[in-house]
Amino acid sequence: MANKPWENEGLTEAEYKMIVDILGRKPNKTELGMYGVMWSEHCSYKNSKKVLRNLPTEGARVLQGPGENAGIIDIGDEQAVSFKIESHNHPSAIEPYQGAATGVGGIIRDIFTMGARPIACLDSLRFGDLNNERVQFLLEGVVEGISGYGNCIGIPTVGGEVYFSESYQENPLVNAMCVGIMDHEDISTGTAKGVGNPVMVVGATTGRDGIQGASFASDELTEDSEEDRPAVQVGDPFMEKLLLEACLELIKTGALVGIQDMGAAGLTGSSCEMASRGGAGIELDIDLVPKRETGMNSYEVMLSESQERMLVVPKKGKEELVEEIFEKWGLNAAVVGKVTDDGMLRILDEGEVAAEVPARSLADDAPEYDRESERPSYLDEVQSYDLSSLSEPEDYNEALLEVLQSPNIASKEWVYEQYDHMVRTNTVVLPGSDAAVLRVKGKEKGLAMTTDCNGRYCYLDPETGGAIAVAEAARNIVCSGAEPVAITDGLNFGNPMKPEIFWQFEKCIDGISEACLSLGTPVTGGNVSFYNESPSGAIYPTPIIGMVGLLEDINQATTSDFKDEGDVILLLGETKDELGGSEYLNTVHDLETGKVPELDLDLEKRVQDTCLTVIKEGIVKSAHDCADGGLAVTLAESSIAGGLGAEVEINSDMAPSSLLFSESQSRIVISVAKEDVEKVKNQATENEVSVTKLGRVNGDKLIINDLVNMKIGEMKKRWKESIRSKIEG
Amino acid sequence: MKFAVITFPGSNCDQDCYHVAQEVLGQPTDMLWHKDAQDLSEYDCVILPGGFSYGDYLRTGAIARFSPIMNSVIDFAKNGGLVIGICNGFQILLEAGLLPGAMKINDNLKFVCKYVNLEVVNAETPFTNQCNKGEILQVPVAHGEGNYHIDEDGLEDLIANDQIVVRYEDEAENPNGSVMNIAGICNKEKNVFGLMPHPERCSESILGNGTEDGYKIFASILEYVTKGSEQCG
Amino acid sequence: MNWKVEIKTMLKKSILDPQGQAVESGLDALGYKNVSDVNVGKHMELVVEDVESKAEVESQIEEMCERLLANPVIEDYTFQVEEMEG
Amino acid sequence: MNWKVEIKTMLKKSILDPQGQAVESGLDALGYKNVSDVNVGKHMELVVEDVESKAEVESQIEEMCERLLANPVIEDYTFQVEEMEG
Ligand SMILES: Nc1ncnc2c1ncn2[C@@H]1O[C@H](COP(=O)(O)OP(=O)(O)O)[C@@H](O)[C@H]1O
Ligand SMILES: [Mg+2]
Repeated sequence: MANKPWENEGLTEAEYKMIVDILGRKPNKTELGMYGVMWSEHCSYKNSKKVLRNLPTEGARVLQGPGENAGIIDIGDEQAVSFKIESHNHPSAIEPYQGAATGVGGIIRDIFTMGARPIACLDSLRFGDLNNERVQFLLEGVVEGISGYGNCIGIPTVGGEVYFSESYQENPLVNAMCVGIMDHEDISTGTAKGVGNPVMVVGATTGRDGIQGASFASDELTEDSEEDRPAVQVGDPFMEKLLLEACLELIKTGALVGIQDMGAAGLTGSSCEMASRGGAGIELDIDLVPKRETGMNSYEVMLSESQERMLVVPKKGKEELVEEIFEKWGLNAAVVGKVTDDGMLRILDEGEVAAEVPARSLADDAPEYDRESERPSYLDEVQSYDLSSLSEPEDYNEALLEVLQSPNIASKEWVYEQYDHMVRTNTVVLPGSDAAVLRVKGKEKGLAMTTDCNGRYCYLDPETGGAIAVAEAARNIVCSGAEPVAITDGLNFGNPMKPEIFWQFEKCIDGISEACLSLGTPVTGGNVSFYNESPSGAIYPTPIIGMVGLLEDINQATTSDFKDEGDVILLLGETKDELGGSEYLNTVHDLETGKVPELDLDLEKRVQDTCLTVIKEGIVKSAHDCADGGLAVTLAESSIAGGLGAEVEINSDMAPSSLLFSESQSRIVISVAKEDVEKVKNQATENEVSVTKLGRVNGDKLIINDLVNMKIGEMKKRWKESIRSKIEG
Repeated sequence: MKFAVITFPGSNCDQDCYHVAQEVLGQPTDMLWHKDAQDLSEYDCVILPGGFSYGDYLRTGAIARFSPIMNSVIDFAKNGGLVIGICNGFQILLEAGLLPGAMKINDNLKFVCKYVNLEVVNAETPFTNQCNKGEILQVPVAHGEGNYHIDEDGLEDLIANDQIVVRYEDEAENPNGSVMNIAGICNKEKNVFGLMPHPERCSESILGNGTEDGYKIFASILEYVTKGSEQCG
Repeated sequence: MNWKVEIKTMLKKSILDPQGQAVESGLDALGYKNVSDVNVGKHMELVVEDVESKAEVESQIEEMCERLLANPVIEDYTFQVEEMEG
Repeated sequence: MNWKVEIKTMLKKSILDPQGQAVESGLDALGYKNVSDVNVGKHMELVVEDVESKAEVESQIEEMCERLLANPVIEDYTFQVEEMEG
């Protein structure tokens, strides 16, 4: 006999037996397919659920935590923000343009499903060595895909990250985040209830594309992955733009009971989740589903992942209103079934019952596993690596240029210039600073947003790395003048069946949890992407933190560029001898090893509070997070961005390489007018934060002790052109 | 004065234009739906906003120009009404034949979003009378197809009639390869203006790099409408 | 009768074709040094239903091209019409 | 010998063609109600120089399509090769 029936659907024999128990009979092919996608890792989180429960999810501003399509936080004035991050790694590895594009489309749907108007996207990207041709192809395709979708739908892509490391060579990471804003009264949920209420499919027609996409995302990439072609879908941002406008218009009418996008697992996922949340059942007639192709059977219709579709449950009698609104936008809206009271998801095909299973069992009763976990053996070696034997660079100017040119540090302009980051005319702080800042039209306040994660740190020390990701995100938010509010997490890891990988996962979550608690930023949702492996191994553990912050007064938005000659440059926090895992080690010594910088969360919080307090006093001209690349890079970036030099003199007995490039945490470089220095010092002292005067903004050179002495123009050229020149050759 | 902003399926900058006209400039502004052909004579200026009408599938602006309201816009323009097409709006005006020439894909095939330096070539139009000839404006572009093309004869006409209104300051500022660095043109009668850069994105100092140069375009329209054509352009 | 139509549109010869140029240099970079004159246009396929004569279909398509499918300012077009079986 | 090559790429049948859909509804709006199954792809023309046999050109083109000209993950392609005079 060929495959066992459950194997075709990605299930284990034990899971198959559970299904037989639930149904009291053997499932048919359609039913088994439905369990297959819903119980896949991608949809059920069966291997991660237990660990995810450790994340702190509560906070005064949290209106909706994990469990819905996206989290929601309160921002005052009866307004709320919905935001979430999601991965589209495997599709992007196969077809970078469409993979990335549909990733963007999916996360945007998650946001407007909640009733929010999407106002911004961010994208967090990881690729292999940029000198590699395939990597360039992937990068170009992914960026074009994000740009193609986001620009067309008219949502600005205002921030993100791009990192390069061999570990992502064959398994790039493409995580997209979307942020939306709404009035409290428009908050919608994916709930089906009210017996007899109609169930409608709106938006695009259903085709055979993307069948089993969710199972595909729950598997390792192999040589044959390119053969998994049906899983690749083409996105239609124009259709989604219409869908977005139509859905928001519909939500405003108050005619809806619930609404849910069709992402992974298509009609199956949306219907069973809506029914399960409402404690109801749903009956669907697949003959009524508008289709793009002829001859589709129930299995195909239920599992199709055709994009740009939603499932909506209006109040009975409002069907025509729904049709009218969608008609106006040139879209389909078809009644395909109704809400029932028996808790079953029942599928009719030509009058016959093609599938009938408890909705709850699909959506919520997937098995949960305790995976074996074991501390990886490489950790001892990397953490005890002796850095003291490394030689100092001969020329610190050269070393700094080298670090500035590293694609991880270099300007990401080549990427974000391809994104419309200004549409909707809210972008107050453009890409290129620490976090993007958007105004809220008609209000004083603003929103800051960023994504951050240093995968190398997470590899070298998952717990500290996870915590640093949160701390750095919060620092970026604070440097922009905003108060950190909450996070969404995009957790990208290797195969969870491997105990070492699972250990990395657990530890990263521990680190994230500790940092979130200390910094007061609960988790409102996120995404787990496992199986990011290729024959050459797993990716670096990469838990990407997407954070949103709130500015009471948009005029306090702060950027990283030096503003005026004569301003005094101050360092909040302390530089320690911590080169482990640094970008300097990576570029100058070609080493990705060592003990990562320590993180004292208590101190971190005090440094951030200090910075925010002085920003709110209105005395900070520029603020820049000191992280990747160290102090020298931070100063260089503020100089380059402002077109102004700096003269810096630091007393220290540290080795010059550490002084310049150590990536000690909890540091922020600010510049203030001379007369305001005392105020900063007082505030810092009050918060028990060390503050050092580094020097002043002056001239057209960056001068640091007798180590660095370089024209801004020279640095700028190398930093700005690095990525472009590698790609364009 | 009164503005109308037209929303096509796929328009993205319609609300942005509305915001500037209504809130920043403080003039009453209506949003009009592409399906509603109507007499536009109550308006002083019609804005065709940026975006991706019909997804920009086939060619930018190609499908939108057949929207029922475009016939109204054409009538309105023929009667001397002011029409400004920004980015996708410019592309629609070209496809509709209200402005000469056509748009090609950017030279490097990439979408580009950034501030560019624009030189005001003709400061005597209803759209630029608050600028000085030769003045440099910083205005963002955001497009994938802004590579303006016109044949030799057409180009000579444009020059002879002073129809080139704004151009990228120089070759280095030209983000798309457009001929003679052209960024925006008007018709012979000077009442229809199309440009690729987005003045509505730089009409408030809080946004982006803080410049408000785009405001001058809207202020020019207001000036022209309220003071009449004798005083300005 | 139903008709299968294939249409192609290309930028006029005199007009610089950025896509063609990009493809040409892309091919060059891949080592195909003997390729020249690359032009990129659109290929469209569609079905026209219920028209009796080929001539009528052709005049319809001509009109569609002039109005919508091509931009006569910068593009040339050609098309082929074939009767469909069944 | 020199060869004139025409290549067309189209999205695979099962894959959504948003362009085709938009063109179809555009034609519909213009009153062409009898048009269906619109698909939009690319048409490319190029010249290959100094290759002796047609078979050789064909295998080169095949390779170019796989590597650059088409996106084999979602597109099908066909091509025609013709000898050039002179
Ligand atoms: N993929 C991207 N998309 C959009 N903006 C990006 C992207 N990558 C980086 N940026 C922007 O470039 C700037 C620098 O990014 P990064 O080096 O990650 O800064 P930081 O170290 O402060 O987090 C930020 O404003 C960021 O939002
Ligand atoms: Mg960052």
